[in-house]
Amino acid sequence: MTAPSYTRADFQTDQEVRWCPGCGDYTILASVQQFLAGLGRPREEFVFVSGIGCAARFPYYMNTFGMHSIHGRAPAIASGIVASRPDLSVWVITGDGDALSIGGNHLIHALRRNVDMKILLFNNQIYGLTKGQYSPTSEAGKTTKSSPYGSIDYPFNPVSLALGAEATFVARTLDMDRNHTQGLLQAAYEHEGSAFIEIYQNCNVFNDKAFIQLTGKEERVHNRIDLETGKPIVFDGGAKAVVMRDGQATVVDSSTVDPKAILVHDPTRPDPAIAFALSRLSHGPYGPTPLGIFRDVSRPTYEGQMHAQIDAAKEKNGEGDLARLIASQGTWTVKDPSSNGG
Amino acid sequence: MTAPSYTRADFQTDQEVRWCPGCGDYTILASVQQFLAGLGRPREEFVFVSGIGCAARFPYYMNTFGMHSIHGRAPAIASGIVASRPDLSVWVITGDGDALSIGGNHLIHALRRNVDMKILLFNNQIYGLTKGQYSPTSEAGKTTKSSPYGSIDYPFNPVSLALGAEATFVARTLDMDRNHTQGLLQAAYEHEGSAFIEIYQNCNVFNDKAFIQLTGKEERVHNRIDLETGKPIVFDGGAKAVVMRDGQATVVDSSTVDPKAILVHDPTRPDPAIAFALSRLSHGPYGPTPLGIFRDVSRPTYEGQMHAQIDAAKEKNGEGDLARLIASQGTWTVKDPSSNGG
Amino acid sequence: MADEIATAEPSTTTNTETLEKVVIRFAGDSGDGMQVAGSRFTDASALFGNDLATLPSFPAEIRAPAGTLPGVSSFQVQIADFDILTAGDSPDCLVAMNPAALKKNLKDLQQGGTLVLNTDAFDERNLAKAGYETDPLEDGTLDGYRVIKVPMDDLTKEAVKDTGVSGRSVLRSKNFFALGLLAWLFHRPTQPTIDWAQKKFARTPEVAAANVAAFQAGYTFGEATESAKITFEIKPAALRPGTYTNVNGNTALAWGLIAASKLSGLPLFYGTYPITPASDILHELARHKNFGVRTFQAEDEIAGVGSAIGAAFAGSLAVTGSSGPGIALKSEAISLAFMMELPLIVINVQRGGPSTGLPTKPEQSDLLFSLYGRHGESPIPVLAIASPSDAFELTIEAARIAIKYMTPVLLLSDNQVANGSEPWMLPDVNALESIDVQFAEHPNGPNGTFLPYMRDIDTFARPWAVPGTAGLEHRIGGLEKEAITGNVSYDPANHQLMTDSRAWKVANIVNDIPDLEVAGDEDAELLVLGWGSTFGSIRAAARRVRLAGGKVATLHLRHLNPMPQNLGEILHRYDQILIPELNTGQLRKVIRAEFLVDAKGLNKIAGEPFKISEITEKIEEMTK
Amino acid sequence: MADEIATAEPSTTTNTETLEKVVIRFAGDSGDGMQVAGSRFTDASALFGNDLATLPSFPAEIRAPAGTLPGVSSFQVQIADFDILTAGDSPDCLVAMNPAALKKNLKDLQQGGTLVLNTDAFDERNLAKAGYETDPLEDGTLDGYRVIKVPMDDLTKEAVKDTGVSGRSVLRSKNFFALGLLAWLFHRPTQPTIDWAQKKFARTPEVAAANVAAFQAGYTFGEATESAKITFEIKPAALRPGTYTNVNGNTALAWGLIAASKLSGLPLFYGTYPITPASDILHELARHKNFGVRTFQAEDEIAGVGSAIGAAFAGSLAVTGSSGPGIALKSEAISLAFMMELPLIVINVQRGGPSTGLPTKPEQSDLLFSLYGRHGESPIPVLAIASPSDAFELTIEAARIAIKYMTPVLLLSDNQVANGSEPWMLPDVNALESIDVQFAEHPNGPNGTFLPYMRDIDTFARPWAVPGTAGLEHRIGGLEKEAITGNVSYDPANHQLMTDSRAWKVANIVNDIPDLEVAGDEDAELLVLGWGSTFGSIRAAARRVRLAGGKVATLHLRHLNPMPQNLGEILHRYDQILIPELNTGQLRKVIRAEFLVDAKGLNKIAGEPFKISEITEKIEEMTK
Ligand SMILES: Cc1ncc(C[n+]2csc(CCOP(=O)(O)OP(=O)(O)O)c2C)c(N)n1
Ligand SMILES: Cc1ncc(C[n+]2csc(CCOP(=O)(O)OP(=O)(O)O)c2C)c(N)n1
Ligand code: SF4
Ligand code: SF4
Ligand SMILES: [Mg+2]
Ligand SMILES: [Mg+2]
Repeated sequence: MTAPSYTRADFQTDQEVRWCPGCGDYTILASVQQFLAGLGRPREEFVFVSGIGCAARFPYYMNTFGMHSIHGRAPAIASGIVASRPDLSVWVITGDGDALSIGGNHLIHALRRNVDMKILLFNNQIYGLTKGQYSPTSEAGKTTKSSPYGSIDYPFNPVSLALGAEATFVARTLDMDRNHTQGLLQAAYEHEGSAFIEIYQNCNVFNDKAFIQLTGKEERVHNRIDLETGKPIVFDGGAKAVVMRDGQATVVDSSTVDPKAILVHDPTRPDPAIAFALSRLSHGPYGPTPLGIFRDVSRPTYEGQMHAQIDAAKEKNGEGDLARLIASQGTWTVKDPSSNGG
Repeated sequence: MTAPSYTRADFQTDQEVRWCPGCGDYTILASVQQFLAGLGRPREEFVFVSGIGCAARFPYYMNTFGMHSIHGRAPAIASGIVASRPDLSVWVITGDGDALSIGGNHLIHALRRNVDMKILLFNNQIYGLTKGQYSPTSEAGKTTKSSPYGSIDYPFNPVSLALGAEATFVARTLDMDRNHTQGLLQAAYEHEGSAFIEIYQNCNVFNDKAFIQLTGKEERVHNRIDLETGKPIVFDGGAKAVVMRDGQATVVDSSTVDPKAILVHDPTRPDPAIAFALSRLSHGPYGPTPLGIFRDVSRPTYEGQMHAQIDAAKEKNGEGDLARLIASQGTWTVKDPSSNGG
Repeated sequence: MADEIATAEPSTTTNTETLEKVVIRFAGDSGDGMQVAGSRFTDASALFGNDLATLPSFPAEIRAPAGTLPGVSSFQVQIADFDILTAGDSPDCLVAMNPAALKKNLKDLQQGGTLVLNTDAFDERNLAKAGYETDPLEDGTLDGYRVIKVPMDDLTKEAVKDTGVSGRSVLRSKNFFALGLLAWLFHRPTQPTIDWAQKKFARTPEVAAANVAAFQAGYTFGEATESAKITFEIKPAALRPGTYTNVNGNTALAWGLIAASKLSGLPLFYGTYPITPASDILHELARHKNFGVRTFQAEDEIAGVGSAIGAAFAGSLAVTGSSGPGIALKSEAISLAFMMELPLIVINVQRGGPSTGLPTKPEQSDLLFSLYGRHGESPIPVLAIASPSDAFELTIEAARIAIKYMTPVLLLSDNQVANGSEPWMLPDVNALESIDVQFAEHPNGPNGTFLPYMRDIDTFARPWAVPGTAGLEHRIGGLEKEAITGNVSYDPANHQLMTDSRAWKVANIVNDIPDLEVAGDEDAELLVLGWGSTFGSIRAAARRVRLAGGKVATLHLRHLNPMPQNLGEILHRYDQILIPELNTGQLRKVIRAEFLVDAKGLNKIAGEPFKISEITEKIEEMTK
Repeated sequence: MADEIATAEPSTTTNTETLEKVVIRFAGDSGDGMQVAGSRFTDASALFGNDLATLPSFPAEIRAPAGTLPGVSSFQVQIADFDILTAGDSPDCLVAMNPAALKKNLKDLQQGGTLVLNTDAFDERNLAKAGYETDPLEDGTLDGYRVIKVPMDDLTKEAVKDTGVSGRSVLRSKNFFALGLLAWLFHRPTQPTIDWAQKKFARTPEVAAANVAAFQAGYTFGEATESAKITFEIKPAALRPGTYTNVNGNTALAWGLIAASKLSGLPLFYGTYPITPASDILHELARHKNFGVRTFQAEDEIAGVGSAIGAAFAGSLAVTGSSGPGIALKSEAISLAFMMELPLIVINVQRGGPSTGLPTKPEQSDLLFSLYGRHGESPIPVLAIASPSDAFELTIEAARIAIKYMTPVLLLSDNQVANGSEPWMLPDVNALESIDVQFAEHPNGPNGTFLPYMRDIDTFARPWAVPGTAGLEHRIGGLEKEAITGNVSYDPANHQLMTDSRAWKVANIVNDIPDLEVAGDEDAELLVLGWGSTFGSIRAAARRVRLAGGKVATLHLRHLNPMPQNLGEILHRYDQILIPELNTGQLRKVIRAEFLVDAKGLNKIAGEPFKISEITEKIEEMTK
């Protein structure tokens, strides 16, 4: 059969989208729909699984198979889908609370197992759906409904956490930047195994302008560090560069260093040390912050190995035979007394 | 009052210790009891909290306050104890399944919040209490009761995970090496905030000799990398050294490098990048593996900030007044008709 | 200060109708500030001295686009000159700020009721969004109602033009215009609202000014306009003498916790994870750090209850709270607390289920889950709050039981209690009975040993020995404990003994529970038994039946486990028993199993409270 | 091959006593291999044709030090020449490999029973560890028993000296020595054990040889020794003709899942997290990948059930399993599966509770938790396995219900069913009724739309549309769904309708449940009602009562929700109803609430099954 040709509309549902006007989720939805339409892969082969949160409403708006599950559990549910049907393209949509607070454990385990799911974390650094409490990515000191005196939690760096959890693909992008987002979606889609993308997403109701340093006309020029494979890491219109200075990623004035000293970005390094070092350039979108692919390495997928073992077992022992199985512990026969057995 | 002088026996209980003969847990118990006795701090100020597992039986054998709670939740429970009583010394005893499988989320959150608890993870790379299934630290391919065809899970590196979770103190030691263990206990005890110590612990029944590379007479000479603050990282009797080679910790023949190029260990670096790089030298005790303190930095503790806010609030608004509180939303009075109010 | 409140200025029009009670519903877009308008109207009425009850209704957690039906937010209040029990079935007056609000609420408006409309919102787009093919203002939809059409947008713009607000902010004062109009229509005192606005927006004087201006404009529009001749007045209610405040259940519950902390002298620890409709308890507590309150926003509900268990072990007044889905996650840990016999309050603000269900709707479907929702034999005390103002007292009661008997206690609330409000006569805080706490201080066993499971002979509670107390070092945990020593024990007889002891301890709490008193006609044939938030509807229904000459008795349970001693005796006195519940008959199951009486049920699971009429009809059907 | 089994060689001694049944308990240190000895003895007896039932008893999960009381592990088996129902109350013969084993088990031994002791283990240290002040071999403790003293260590060493085993391994064959001795004492066939040892240790021939040598040495020691004159023989039982195997409940359950996978044509997915006593189901399933079984050892129980829900959505036969504490954690997710109406089997192998409780002991205390352990109105089908051999069939039944009605199903087992074993007549696998699965293939709505909540008119089940099916793209979730379309809906009437529909769907399953049949005396005054693993004890007790001339009827429930249609009618036929349960009366509560009958309870929570005598006494008390 020939690949279907889709437009974005083919991935839209009849459900009216219920996010606040101006919410960054709209833009991400558009990016994802546009990207899938471009793939030309049959719609029915996509499954979107989410937990609970504003972000998690996402599947209702995708004309694919979908599940709006319970808070934090999407990666676990997706693992079952992938293990059962490795032929599907499974996507997890989650928020910073859903993925990193209640769902943190499922996230890190899905990543280490390298189950083939694409995880899009909409990080708005707030609990949106429950109307504005601080989240595991909110900056320390943030005052919210639940922290009127300022939050005393030190936030996670989602990229660092994913790398520490043995993730094979880790990236970061921005809701507003559709092209950049779609570029990463493509890379994640091509990656075999779990892919983790942190998407900075503006919650204009409870945490507006959280990403202004990366979205503001002036600010972004100075703060957006694009990680481009094979290219030296420079930003601020070339004025600034990133070098590895005894093991730590460091921002320097380009003028002050030998261009050869500038770190050339390579997400495929087997050792995640440099990717991790890069993730420490920022601890939130408050200054120079890297966007792009931090890590992209290959490792056998969970479902791949699972089915390889099943095939090998069938190969070796033949298709399971139920009668043989239930007799496998030894049997004895009671003869019908009437029949003349001894 | 003068500091009490204790012997190890003062920290032993009347409960007979019920681990398998030869279990590494015995040695760790001895180390901890000896260490506490040495501190001369009143016994009643210690609380040991554990989850479920062989390791988790630990509190029953410590003559202090203790709780043998439920599987995976010890860090959460300890958080409540510390927040309520910052004056106590709270210790979490956990296993690789308890801490990294079911309890993974509580662990990483306790670490990022920097709640003042000392977490001792007895890593035997197996589920002991449930009689031998693979754990999140078991090597890939391991055959166990639950993985007769070999495990297909890619294991965590507990040190990397802790560093990715913003831990302020991360270290690794070995059950057999009592002095080394007690050295780390001392450092953890002095550290303000959460301290995470991975202790390689031999389960001689279900996973014997898992750490032979670090315990075996010959093997350990070649494989044990001691991280000593302020010293260049060398091992194998000086034959081998660790250098940072463009951002990655690398093992080299000492002879081939300028001694000045050898990485001098400093766990207090604010940026965890190098600590993380060191954690990648090994992914399990199968070859050269660093032992010692990877990271030890200071950050305000959770309970410290919590109580500071409370004190500040009392300072500012005075001790809470219940009558004022319940009238704070505005009141009106219904007069007794009989009384001659207007 | 409350008594100095100015009462409503004398109405300028002659034709004033005096009502005993009136039900008003403010409805508009989420962005229209209807909750604020409703609360202000309510407070003004409260300060004026009416009795009242409110019921807000939010859109589901997600924010829907402006102008759409899902985006409609409303606030209903009943005010009266006598003591009422609910926010009323159907409004006498409906304020609809846009077509969607009209569409969604008109069906509830009383025939001949008053309708206040913001005509400026009735344009093509909004009509379409609301799903109106034709304009309801024109097509006769509104026949049979008294309609007051007001171009609120324009009038508000006009009113605030000199106050310095601009752009988007201008129309934000719309709700105050509506409020002013209603203040006039119902003879509400104006000062409280003006004072509130000035205080609330002190930091942005222009906003304060704009709101006040809009409010006054609305009021004068009322006086001026021809379209409204009749106004209404509702005289103050003869409530029991005392000082009152208007409070919702979540706030009263939070205050109850703070009070229990004061009364016990124990620091309050609240370990929780946000969830609708329980989050506001966290928000309220977090504001009062000067009471020494420790709030811990955990990574999930399991950590929430876990941290509370730790706090309890460490000697705090430990509390965790959530709603259905979160309580389910806490189940295993609650069972641990039960085994370790530590004091712990578990709050469940019920919402519509199963699963994520209807997060913003009231329902009582967690009763059996509360009684039996743990593995093994783990009966824990269960209390249920009857109304917003009941929350304060019952919360203190929960704390008292938890501490006295060293046990986790489940405290049930629901969306209606949590967000509904009513006047609450402030208790004399100095008269509140203190909660007696006795931490173990000395070894209680032979030669200096400490026996953590040596029970008190009266309460069967074990001693509470907190870390830091020399000589009381001990270990507890989730494995079965040996009686007295608390050591791990697998002995068969011991397991039987401990299972019985735990059950007996909880059953024994009955001695602290006052006998129930039947309300209404002692000698009626029918007894209506209720629990939790149906209190108001049941009492109001019974009252109605009796005013109509019928006979009926009512009984309300706040203690679900153990249940009051005289319950069985009372039940057996009546020929018929009716149990109205916002579930499929959960209390009914318990009552039937316990007392073998053929209790009948009136059950509703529609994400909304009973209408009084639904109960009266059932009562009449059973008694005719 | 089974029929070619050699029967026991003719006994050499003349004085052979023939018994109808005998109860034997092997007891020793965890390290002594008593479970192996017991199982071998059992299998030999099974192959010989006796009916039998076994009950192993492990020490709690922790490994206790050698020689101590907590370290004692035992295995009890009853063999008989007729069909028996339990492993027996108290042993006729006890094998005690060390003092601790003797201390812990002697009290259960029948007066005059046979005691086989390993005298080599009775040294100072071991006696002290077991808490014996004086040597029981000397101090008269053993008076009144027939004692067979055997220096097993020495004799085993002697026996294996030429087999090549050395060091620690030598004494590992001790259990085979004991086994040989008992084979002689009870006329067991020797070949099966020898074959087994050779097959099992094929990879280590010296171990195989050692075990066989020890076994034969034990047998000859029996023949030679003077200390034992009388031997016993138990004739084969006249079981229903057929081929049998000896199976425990966990294994039979795992096989039932594999069978259901075959019968439905759906790949089996088992998402779980290890926990005693459910882990062995995972271990068994993981071995059979050639059946296409997918086992997922998740990070916790929530992920276990979560992954299973995903697998169900993706079209697998989805199963999750755990025990009490783990089931508690799954509660929220089970509620999700119920709301999404996906087929899911949830296995709860019950253990002693609450909290961590007694992990290795049997108990039935999760019934109410199974019925009501979820927030909101979420009634799900509940089945309970009656005995080890019942597990296979009932597991298939659970799968059938889950798939046909698109619902999660709770399948209850317990420690006794899971680890106990009994002969099971192998079914003809080709005769097993296939499980009909109909995945939706085409849009079912107007103009090509798919309506995921359009219910089947008969079963009320919604269609199962798996990803990958073109045209059936749809979204489901935990928020209340609109009937038919499955869209999110907050409409009051819809919530009522959907709540009723879900409840009705489950209640409707009753039509697939065969009517109950009373066993025993139809016309008795007393009916004994049971559920789950008490089946054997209740039936055996009733049999005893009737042999003694009493009258009693019994009834057993395997379906707890919905319950069989004719249950009420049957209950009302009897004057008295007795419900024995290993809990505080959970089924009793349900029966009383449902049928308003004054059922009485016999309740025990001692971490062990009922003794038949406990039930007979209660029956006699009630009927005299
Ligand atoms: C078990 C459970 N706990 C809590 C909640 C309440 N809740 C729903 S979404 C949410 C957090 C939302 O934050 P996030 O994941 O960042 O998503 P966002 O709304 O910001 O997109 C919470 C606490 C729930 N629905 N279920
Ligand atoms: C909720 C729950 N799930 C599962 C279990 C069963 N369980 C007890 S300990 C354990 C894992 C033990 O492994 P680890 O944490 O490594 O400790 P170890 O025994 O190896 O010291 C498991 C799965 C339990 N007790 N409770
Ligand atoms: S609350 Fe924030 S995240 Fe949620 S929909 Fe509104 S803007 Fe978006
Ligand atoms: S099973 Fe392993 S970890 Fe557990 S006590 Fe025995 S040796 Fe130690
Ligand atoms: Mg968020
Ligand atoms: Mg372990």
